[in-house]
Amino acid sequence: MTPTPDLSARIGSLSLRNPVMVASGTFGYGPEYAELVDLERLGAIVVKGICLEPTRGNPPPRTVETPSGLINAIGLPGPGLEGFVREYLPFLRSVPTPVIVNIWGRTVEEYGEVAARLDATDGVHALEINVSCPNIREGSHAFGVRLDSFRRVVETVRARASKPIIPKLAPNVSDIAAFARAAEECGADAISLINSVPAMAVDIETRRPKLANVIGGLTGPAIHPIAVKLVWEAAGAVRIPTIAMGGIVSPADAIEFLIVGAAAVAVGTATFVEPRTAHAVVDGIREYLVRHGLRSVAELTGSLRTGRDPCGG
Amino acid sequence: MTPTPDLSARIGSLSLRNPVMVASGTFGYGPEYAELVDLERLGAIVVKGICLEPTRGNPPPRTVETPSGLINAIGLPGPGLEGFVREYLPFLRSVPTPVIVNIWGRTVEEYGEVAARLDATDGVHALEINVSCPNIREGSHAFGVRLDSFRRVVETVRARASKPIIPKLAPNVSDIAAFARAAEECGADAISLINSVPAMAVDIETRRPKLANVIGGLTGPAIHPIAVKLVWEAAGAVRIPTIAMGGIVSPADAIEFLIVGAAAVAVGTATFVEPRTAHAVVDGIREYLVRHGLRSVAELTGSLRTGRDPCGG
Amino acid sequence: MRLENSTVIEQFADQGDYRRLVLHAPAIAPEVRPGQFVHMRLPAPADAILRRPFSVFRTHADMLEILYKPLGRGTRAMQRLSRGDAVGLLGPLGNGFPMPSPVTVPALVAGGYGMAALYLLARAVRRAGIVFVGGATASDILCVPEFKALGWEVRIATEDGSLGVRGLVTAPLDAWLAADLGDRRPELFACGPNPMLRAVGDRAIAGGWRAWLSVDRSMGCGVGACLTCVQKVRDPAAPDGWTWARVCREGPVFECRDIVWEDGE
Amino acid sequence: MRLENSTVIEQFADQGDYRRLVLHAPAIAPEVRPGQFVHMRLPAPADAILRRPFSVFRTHADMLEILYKPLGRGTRAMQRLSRGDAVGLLGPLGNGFPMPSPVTVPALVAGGYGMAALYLLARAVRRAGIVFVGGATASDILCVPEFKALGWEVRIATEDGSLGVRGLVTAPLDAWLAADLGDRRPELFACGPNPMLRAVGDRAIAGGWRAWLSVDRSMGCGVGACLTCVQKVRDPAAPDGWTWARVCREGPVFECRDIVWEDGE
Ligand SMILES: Cc1cc2nc3c(=O)[nH]c(=O)nc-3n(C[C@H](O)[C@H](O)[C@H](O)COP(=O)(O)OP(=O)(O)OC[C@H]3O[C@@H](n4cnc5c(N)ncnc54)[C@H](O)[C@@H]3O)c2cc1C
Ligand SMILES: Cc1cc2nc3c(=O)[nH]c(=O)nc-3n(C[C@H](O)[C@H](O)[C@H](O)COP(=O)(O)OP(=O)(O)OC[C@H]3O[C@@H](n4cnc5c(N)ncnc54)[C@H](O)[C@@H]3O)c2cc1C
Ligand SMILES: Cc1cc2nc3c(=O)[nH]c(=O)nc-3n(C[C@H](O)[C@H](O)[C@H](O)COP(=O)(O)O)c2cc1C
Ligand SMILES: Cc1cc2nc3c(=O)[nH]c(=O)nc-3n(C[C@H](O)[C@H](O)[C@H](O)COP(=O)(O)O)c2cc1C
Ligand code: FES
Ligand code: FES
Repeated sequence: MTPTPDLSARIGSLSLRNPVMVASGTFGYGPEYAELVDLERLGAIVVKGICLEPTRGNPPPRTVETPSGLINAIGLPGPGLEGFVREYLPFLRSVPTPVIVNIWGRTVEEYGEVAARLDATDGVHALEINVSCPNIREGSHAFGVRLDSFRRVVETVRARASKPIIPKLAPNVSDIAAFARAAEECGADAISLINSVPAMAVDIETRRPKLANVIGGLTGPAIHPIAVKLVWEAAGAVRIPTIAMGGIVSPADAIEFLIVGAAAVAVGTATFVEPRTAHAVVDGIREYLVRHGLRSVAELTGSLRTGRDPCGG
Repeated sequence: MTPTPDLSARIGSLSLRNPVMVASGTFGYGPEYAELVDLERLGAIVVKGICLEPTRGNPPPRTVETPSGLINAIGLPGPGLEGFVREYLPFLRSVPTPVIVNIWGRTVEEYGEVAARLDATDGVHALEINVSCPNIREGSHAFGVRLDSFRRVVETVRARASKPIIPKLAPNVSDIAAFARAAEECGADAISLINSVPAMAVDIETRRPKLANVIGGLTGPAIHPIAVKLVWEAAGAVRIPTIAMGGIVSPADAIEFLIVGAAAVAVGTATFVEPRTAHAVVDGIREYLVRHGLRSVAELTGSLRTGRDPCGG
Repeated sequence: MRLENSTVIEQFADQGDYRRLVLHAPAIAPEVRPGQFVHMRLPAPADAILRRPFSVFRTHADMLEILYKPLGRGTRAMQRLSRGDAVGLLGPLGNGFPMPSPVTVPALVAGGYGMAALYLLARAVRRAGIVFVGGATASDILCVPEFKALGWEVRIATEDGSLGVRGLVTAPLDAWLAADLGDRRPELFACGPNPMLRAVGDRAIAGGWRAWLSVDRSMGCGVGACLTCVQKVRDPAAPDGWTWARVCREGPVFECRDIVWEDGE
Repeated sequence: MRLENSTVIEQFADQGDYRRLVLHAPAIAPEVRPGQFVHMRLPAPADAILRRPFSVFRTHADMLEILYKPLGRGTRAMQRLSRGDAVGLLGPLGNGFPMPSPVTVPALVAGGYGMAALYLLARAVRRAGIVFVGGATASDILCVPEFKALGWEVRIATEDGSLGVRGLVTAPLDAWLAADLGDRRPELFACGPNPMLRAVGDRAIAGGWRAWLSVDRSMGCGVGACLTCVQKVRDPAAPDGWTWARVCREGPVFECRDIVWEDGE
């Protein structure tokens, strides 16, 4: 009999019991799914994006369904840093699962400030830097698609936080490897990708956008093949671990990400449909490793068989 | 009774009987679908990409299905310019429908040379410039995602062709409006978008890419919301007409493109599933115009109702 | 709140286009309170990947019944369900209606499938009340026999006058509020389109009564995680006096004074 | 080549997992020649948007029968089709098999659903021939009664030995080619997995006979437009002596000498 494979994953100094997280913005702040999902079986909980002050986000409609996908323009509502620490952190501290806080700011300074304060906060294990949310208007979008501002954000967060930091890459760039390398050079412990893909839908009868914010971000199975390509290029460009997300609904989708180079994955939209998708993905990865005689997730990571140079594009 | 609406569309000096074309690479060179599709009812026929010399393209597998999508890595096989003129143009000349030839080259000079020769060829009504095919390795990809090389290609083609030229934009850029404007500044008569979105799929059992070329381009309904957003931004940035494509399967999808600013549309992947999709789209647009009391497609183009600045991103 | 692999017991046509779907849901059915809903997974077609929320029309032991009208992608797929088919259910969800105060006359106001949200309430209330039903035409006036069987009085309005009075449901409601009520205080419970909810709320505010409105918003997760389903509500502590509430979690039922309507709603 | 809105007459189980689907296709059925195929549209599930190609197993007046095995997304969706369901058909497509030369002994070689491509040919040939059938186990050996009814001799090989000789289909084929043939010349017609096709072709080349191989490749359009379904074939005029042929248009049947096999095929 094969020994139980090693499912653990490392993100900088943080070690995860398994490589399957829940993606930011799709799992609330933890308690929302606690009745349905066994939080102790998650690799990590990544909470909804947090910035300094409370924010309201966009008016509804905030989401619209598309073929095999979902466009969202939630607009980063949230309780703000203090609200998060007060309302949600006590609960999260009671769960023996690493908590990764997704952070964002309207300026580079705000990124630094949120990072510094969460770095000093107990119960927060790592910071994911959202530089790529297409739903906020004041500049944050630009952070993620321009190398110079991207670097400034990552450097600033690095300077003010000693916990693992994970810049989350925007998909709508032509050279994702350059952003991955920039993250590594600026001292990131890992990268995560992809954030949602900018998208839009129109009600042809009223001729109005279906989202109040006009533009949103596409997620779900529709974007999975796009994500696989970007993860392959990004992971191939750096030595730090890659956390992959985008359209995972089955273990196979997650395994695909691991094969092209991800060290861990996150389940997003699928949780809305099947709240226990992350559990099924963990079980499926374990089974796959056993069936293929692999001893660890690490043996699977980056094991794609191809003659091509991973950065050939 | 409402009079029959005016379905015609103009692309530079070229006028089309209706705004619905078939997209390059999805309709062969014309004769392939002639038994099934009434070619005289198409707005235009855009043929598969042509370059100077005959090319073989990639080995199979060349396509793979994904949720609501198709990834292709055909790799631009073709008969070459002379082969096209000899084998297919006589047939196309016999069809009273404008023929747009999609062109590509491995160097800027090759683009210019193909353009010049087709400009001098009877039966070719316009040139669509493919600067964004993700399936060829030697540089052509870069043409479409870097502004400087994109400009060079468009300027060169412009200098050597007097027929309408239509640069086809790559979707994997962060600022599509900049490419649209560059096209206009370099003298393009129209722009078309989107080409397929770079994507990839892996067979998890063999751990090999599902496409021989590793990377391909995603098309079909999955990418439609991404295309709508890019068309909205690109069309809003220029005065020349926009030809929109990406995931059209129903008249509603095409009408969405018109509303966000397209002057014409092209049906791609859907033709494989329902060869007469383009006809259904024309009929559906006509019906919609009548139902909404609009006298022409032009009245629909860009009629999105939103308070937002179309370039706000 | 539970996840349950439910199975279809039967599906049949109600009036007009409306349909009823009866599910075996032993974990969820016994826990449903009036006004709560279930989030239902469908045999996934390409263009409807999300679950859909449905009010629980009624429950009977292990059974749970839904009343719906095929409208779009999700509900058209639902029509194909038949006995024995599997249906993923998540529920019961939402706050539900409060029980009417013992000193008021419960008056329910429904438009279209809004009836589905109100029947469980009528059944739970010990005393009979009155129900106002509105719709475009006679076939939109659902569940009248069910309410009558509970001893409730039913007043009907249709826009085309094919059943009851011609006009909106507010016509018979206003008549009752003005004439029949005497010194009894009404307590209103409504489910239907926003303009109807708003009209009901306006009357309650003017009369000084309570009105509980069940709001319909497209949903993502159904459990409060995605922040899709927000409704503007009054919050004196918040800037400008309002905040977003999640219809799936803080709702779907709000007291009319808590709701901040937008122009055109 | 026609587009037809066909309807399901019946669907039933054949041996093992195999199934047969009978369609009413009055425009297409009468035009089908042996070895041609139809490109079939399915009730579109999210993950199978393309049509799927299927050999026409047999036709009878307006009816067209398909023999298939549920394998993946498309064929699993096909299982749910039942009487009266609509199915979009595009066909007949492909070149089909040539008629055997009158001076040869037609020998058909089939693996799995390869039988489906060969039966129409057997029916069209005036004289009886011999058919070699291979498969993993007894339930993969299809259509034996049909071929016997035409007076054809059937020789079977299964990998597990549960029916006929144990081994690959080349075992009985080689035995026949070596022993039973005498001075008659065989003409081979094969449909099945690539290694089988290649093995059949090798024998034909060694013996100096013709072998017509029906190649299976995933398809996009089915009509030659998308260039998905390519097969390497010999072309003395092309660089390196080969070119890509479209299986849907120049194929699916190629003479074995025209095919250029890749390593591992
Ligand atoms: C708490 C709650 C309870 C509900 N109870 C019932 C019920 O008992 N019976 C019933 O038939 N329906 C009920 N609904 C509505 C139901 O969830 C579906 O949204 C509706 O039936 C349409 O779904 P669809 O997939 O067929 O349409 P879709 O294809 O999703 O949409 C069709 C059209 O309806 C619009 N639409 C979709 N969902 C909503 C929505 N929630 N509100 C407003 N417009 C929408 C879309 O924008 C589109 O224009 C309830 C909704 C909520 C939030
Ligand atoms: C000319 C022709 C005739 C055919 N005739 C028949 C027939 O008579 N009966 C029958 O059952 N099938 C036939 N097929 C195969 C059929 O078209 C389907 O491809 C097959 O049944 C699997 O489809 P699916 O949607 O269920 O699987 P998918 O979900 O598409 O795929 C399942 C697995 O099979 C692989 N696959 C898919 N299509 C092919 C293919 N064409 N070749 C090799 N691997 C593939 C996929 O890569 C995947 O690993 C024929 C194919 C061709 C090209
Ligand atoms: C409703 C919703 C809200 C999201 N909110 C955030 C967010 O606050 N911060 C962030 O970095 N990503 C956010 N995302 C993106 C996800 O974390 C993830 O990157 C994306 O959904 C792709 O994964 P999926 O296809 O599995 O959903 C959100 C996604 C959705 C669907
Ligand atoms: C099989 C295939 C081949 C294609 N070949 C070309 C090509 O040669 N040149 C080009 O500019 N675009 C090519 N395209 C892109 C299409 O023209 C179109 O931009 C894209 O498919 C998006 O439209 P759709 O989603 O409707 O298919 C090809 C697409 C497909 C699916
Ligand atoms: S539906 Fe997700 S928060 Fe209400
Ligand atoms: S399937 Fe499209 S060319 Fe053969």
